[in-house]
Amino acid sequence: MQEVALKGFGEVVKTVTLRIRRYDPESGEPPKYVEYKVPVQMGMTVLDGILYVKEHLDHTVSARYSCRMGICGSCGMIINGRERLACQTQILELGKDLVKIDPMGNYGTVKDLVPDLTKLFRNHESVKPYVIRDEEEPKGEYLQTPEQRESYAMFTDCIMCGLCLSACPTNATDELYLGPQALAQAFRYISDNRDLGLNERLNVLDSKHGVWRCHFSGACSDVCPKGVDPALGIQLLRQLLTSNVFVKFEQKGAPKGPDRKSVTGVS
Amino acid sequence: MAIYLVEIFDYDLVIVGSGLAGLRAAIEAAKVGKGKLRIAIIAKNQLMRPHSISAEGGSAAVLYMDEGDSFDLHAYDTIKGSDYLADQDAVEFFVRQCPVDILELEHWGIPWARREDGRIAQRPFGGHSYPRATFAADRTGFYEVHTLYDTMLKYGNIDKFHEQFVYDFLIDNNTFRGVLAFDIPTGEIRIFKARAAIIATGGLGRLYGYTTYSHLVTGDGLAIALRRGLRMKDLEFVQFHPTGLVPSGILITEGVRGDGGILRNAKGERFMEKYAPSKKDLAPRDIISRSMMTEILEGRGYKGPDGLDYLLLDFSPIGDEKIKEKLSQVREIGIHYVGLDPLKSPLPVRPSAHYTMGGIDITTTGYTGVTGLWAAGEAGCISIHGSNRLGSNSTSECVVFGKQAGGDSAKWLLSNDKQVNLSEGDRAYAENFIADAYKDKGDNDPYDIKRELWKTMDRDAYVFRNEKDLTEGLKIVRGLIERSGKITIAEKGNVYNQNLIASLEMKNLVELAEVVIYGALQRKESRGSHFRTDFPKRDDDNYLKHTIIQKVGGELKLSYKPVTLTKWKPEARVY
Amino acid sequence: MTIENKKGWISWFNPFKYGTDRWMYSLHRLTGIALGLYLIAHVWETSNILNGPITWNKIMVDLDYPFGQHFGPLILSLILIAAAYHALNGIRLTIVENGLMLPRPYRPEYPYKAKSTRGLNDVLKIVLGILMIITAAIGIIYIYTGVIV
Amino acid sequence: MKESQIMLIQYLTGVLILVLGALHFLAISALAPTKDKVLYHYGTTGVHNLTNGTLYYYNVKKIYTSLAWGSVFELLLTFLVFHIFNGFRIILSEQFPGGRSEKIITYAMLIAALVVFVWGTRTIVLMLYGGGV
Ligand SMILES: Cc1cc2nc3c(=O)[nH]c(=O)nc-3n(C[C@H](O)[C@H](O)[C@H](O)COP(=O)(O)OP(=O)(O)OC[C@H]3O[C@@H](n4cnc5c(N)ncnc54)[C@H](O)[C@@H]3O)c2cc1C
Ligand code: HEM
Ligand code: SF4
Ligand code: F3S
Ligand code: FES
Repeated sequence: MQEVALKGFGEVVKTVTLRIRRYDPESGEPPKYVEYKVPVQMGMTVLDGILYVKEHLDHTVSARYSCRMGICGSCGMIINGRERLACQTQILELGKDLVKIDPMGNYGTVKDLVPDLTKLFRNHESVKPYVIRDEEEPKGEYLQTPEQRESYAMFTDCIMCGLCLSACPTNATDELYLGPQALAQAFRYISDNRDLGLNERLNVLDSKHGVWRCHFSGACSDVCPKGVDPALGIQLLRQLLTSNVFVKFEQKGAPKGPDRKSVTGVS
Repeated sequence: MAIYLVEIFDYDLVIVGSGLAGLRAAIEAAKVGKGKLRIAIIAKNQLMRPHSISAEGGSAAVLYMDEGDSFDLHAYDTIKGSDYLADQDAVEFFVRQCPVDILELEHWGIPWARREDGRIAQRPFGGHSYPRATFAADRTGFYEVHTLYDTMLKYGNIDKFHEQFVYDFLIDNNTFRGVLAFDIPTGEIRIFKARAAIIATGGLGRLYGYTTYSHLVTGDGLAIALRRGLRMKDLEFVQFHPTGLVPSGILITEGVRGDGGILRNAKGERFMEKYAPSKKDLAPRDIISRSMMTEILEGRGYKGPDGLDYLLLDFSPIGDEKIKEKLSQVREIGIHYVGLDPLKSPLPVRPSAHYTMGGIDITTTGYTGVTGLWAAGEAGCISIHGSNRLGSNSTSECVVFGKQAGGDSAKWLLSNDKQVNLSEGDRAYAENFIADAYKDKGDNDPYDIKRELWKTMDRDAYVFRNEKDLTEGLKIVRGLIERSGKITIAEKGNVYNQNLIASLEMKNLVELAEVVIYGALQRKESRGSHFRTDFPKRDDDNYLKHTIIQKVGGELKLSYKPVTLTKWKPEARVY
Repeated sequence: MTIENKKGWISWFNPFKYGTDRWMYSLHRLTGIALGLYLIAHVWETSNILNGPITWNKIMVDLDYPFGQHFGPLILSLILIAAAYHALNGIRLTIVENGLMLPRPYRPEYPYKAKSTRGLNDVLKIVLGILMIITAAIGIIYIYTGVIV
Repeated sequence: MKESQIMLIQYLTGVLILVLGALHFLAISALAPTKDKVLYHYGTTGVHNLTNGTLYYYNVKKIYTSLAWGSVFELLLTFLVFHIFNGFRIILSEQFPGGRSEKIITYAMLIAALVVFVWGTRTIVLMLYGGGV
């Protein structure tokens, strides 16, 4: 087995300028760009760069972050004009000596690179993103074949980073639009064979700012860091709604497996 | 700066932390409360982004008794894994609850991996003698958090507060009265007056620089509890996950080895055959971590950046299709962070700080002993993990005991209507605390102190420990505590002041570091994750007991608590 | 105290950095608006037929000559191109926006490339794109030469 | 009406416009009931010749006075008016979202659509019944 190529890790390769959009609501000044020179090592992500600035150059730079492994969805921002997760973007791979960092668009900016995601959460909540069934305490597991799982699984990968809303041109004007994230989640639950809640979600989805405000610009799927492809979810949801105009769509609900006592020994 | 709006909320139950434990507790409390309780859930990041989201591998549960698994087997694995420091009654309770809660998650829509017949699939995991890690690709924790978060949205009477930094609890006369926090986006101080609270703030992983933890896991809840005189149990046991990715420390799940991955040293040997002949790469984490460090220290590792020497995790036995299907996230991580695709190349790994076995001393219902205060998840220590947690037991623990804490506190709240009151003094205290935190008290930089702490912990309280290192480390940490009182906050604004947060977190960390090292110094034996090179043997005669540390008048007070043994007698631990 | 950071309609003109669908969206919208305005003008313009040949001719000449002699055919050609684009892309949108010719949910594989904007959707784009060029070419040749190919 | 139904019509009218639009194109070219089927005639100076070609007043009139073409135009107009003003409604209500503004937009578009529709219909009908000079 050969040695793994970690060459260059731990050494400074070059210096890159981060041009960060700064905005401090308390100063009363409009946003402005400030440049910071950051020594970049192999493997250094834009988030590492921002943290370097924060710890060594200017303590007051603010950004949202947590997991630094691209799963919590905190660190969405616009890097060199495109929506990306800061912690998943290698500075060196950008191939530029100047990295321009903006907060996500179509949200308010709280401070510097921190967007106000209230809208995203509100929209997500409005599509009832949970399994809707009548029974409170089902007695067994719901059966779901790997194929049935695959029919919605890709949409469960959404980390709620909100990048798609920043890239979506409809969101650029229509702040009441549900947005690709929420719509994809609606589709995720509707197409989950355990769910029976289509009808409860219809009036939100089929509203003036629901699923029909997507014009399939595909930008959401393009920037999604998790390959969720919300655009696909939206179009399939739309197919469901159009056919629902002619023939009422029925959800059957997953069959139940053996009851809990026999599965778990506990009732 | 300087204007501190104080807003006062009035709740029955406040849940601090929105990890698996916190979310599960909130749902259970809402269910048990049947709309009669006013519940708030608050966390310092947005509620759907707790650290639990990083959990990858799986959640343990006995689902297929008909196929050979059993509660006793799970309990035995857990207890043996814990090096017999687990409280066995708690473990027995735990293993029986796991399947119930795993199925509950299933009903709420989690995309568990499935078998062909539509039933839930499971994968093998380290230290378990049966493949019982219920999983969903390699993002189990992520799916669990989102399923719970989504399900929580169903309950109208849970108020959700994102980005509230909790800096203290109001506790007097052993009674809980409220939570002090500030709203990060506005800087506004908020007092959550409440009759009860659940601490679910997670572990203390960011004591270490090289760690699998999120940046935000700074043990705040533990530190506050410590300051407020609660009992800290077994904090010296910190788990090191064998496969942290060099150089960032990001986790490469144990599921890789569960699915067939192999650890190799620089000679290409599968060295785990030597250390754990039967379980090999699926031995418990403490054993693998030690074996890896032995290999590295004996010169059979590769030279890594910044002294992070590493070994290799070989993916080739797994097969491309399986990697793509079950380990997609690991693959993504490999490509993103070291530019290596596991389909083609092994990944560089090294033991990385991963889990806090200890925590606030609680009962199986999460009760802390302070009236109105419960704890759950990694912040609590019921002692089912003892001195070493088995992989996949902790996410299960969070849902199982999160549910217990939520249910128990809700029942307690319904059955008594004792009210709590705030006084003017509380308000002044809340304000002064923050006013004081803003003040410059010296020229130390919080980030410098944190970096120094990381260096110390990574060196002195890592996998192998000894008297000399620990004493030295304790001295440094005490110096850091001293310095942490004399810092400058560069940023003075109210809005999203991460500088202020960093300084508060740093203070919490150094105080916990002292407890961890102090506890490690006092435990003169090797057990589970705590390995003393100067006392390399387990010592059941003197140390088969839990370390309890309390802070009394600024001093650490050490005491012990017996371990509950039921069916399983301590025996030698070979795998 | 958050500050608004909406990209606004100006972002229709910034489809850079994203995929082809984002371009096509911008064009579809812009051509839609242009065609709509044209049609309103066209309805008014043609209504002058009621006013007899003198007015009609005056209108025709006015529309042709304000900016040089080839303005009329030029505008007509542009409208034709816009119409060809909007119509054929409209066909594509009618198909894909109703979930036809799109992949079924799949397992994303790193490096993630969304399949909804590729695959058959791309085939549609190419086929309709070719059709669009042909249509526009036929139209323009006719407008300029009177020859119907 | 539900948004899904409106949009269904939007798609449908789109497709119909394409068909009728193609006919419309043919009306002034290949199928024009006139001898001269050329759109623009250019004189020696390169200037549009207004005494010939399909855009020549009497040629256009001939197309309008045919009942078949008149119906095609009327249908096309109907679909187009719906398609366009619904399109404008979408664009505008995305630009100015909100209950009140959307109501205003919807009604404004409705009125505008009616005006255009009536105006276009007037031309077609009057021409059919011997309008023009
Ligand atoms: C990388 C990684 C992978 C793992 N994989 C597995 C696995 O495969 N299987 C398994 O069983 N276990 C795994 N674990 C362990 C398991 O994920 C954790 O133990 C568990 O998720 C902890 O959950 P929790 O709810 O206790 O706390 P956390 O998820 O850590 O949540 C803490 C919450 O408290 C909040 N909080 C903290 N401080 C404050 C404050 N001051 N004010 C307000 N709020 C605050 C945070 O915002 C957060 O919401 C893994 C751990 C790591 C690090
Ligand atoms: C000359 C005639 C036409 C005009 C003036 C016109 C005008 C418009 C306008 C203004 C819009 C709204 C734009 C938007 O939503 O972004 C629109 C949308 C649309 N048009 Fe047309 N259109 C015409 C012809 C067609 C044709 C022939 C088709 C194809 C079959 C078509 C299909 C569509 C579709 C599908 C939409 C909806 C786009 C969406 O919502 O994403 N249109 N049109
Ligand atoms: S769909 Fe993708 S881009 Fe949008 S919020 Fe989810 S993960 Fe982010
Ligand atoms: S970017 Fe927006 S327009 Fe539709 S395809 Fe995505 S939601
Ligand atoms: S920090 Fe969690 S996604 Fe980037």
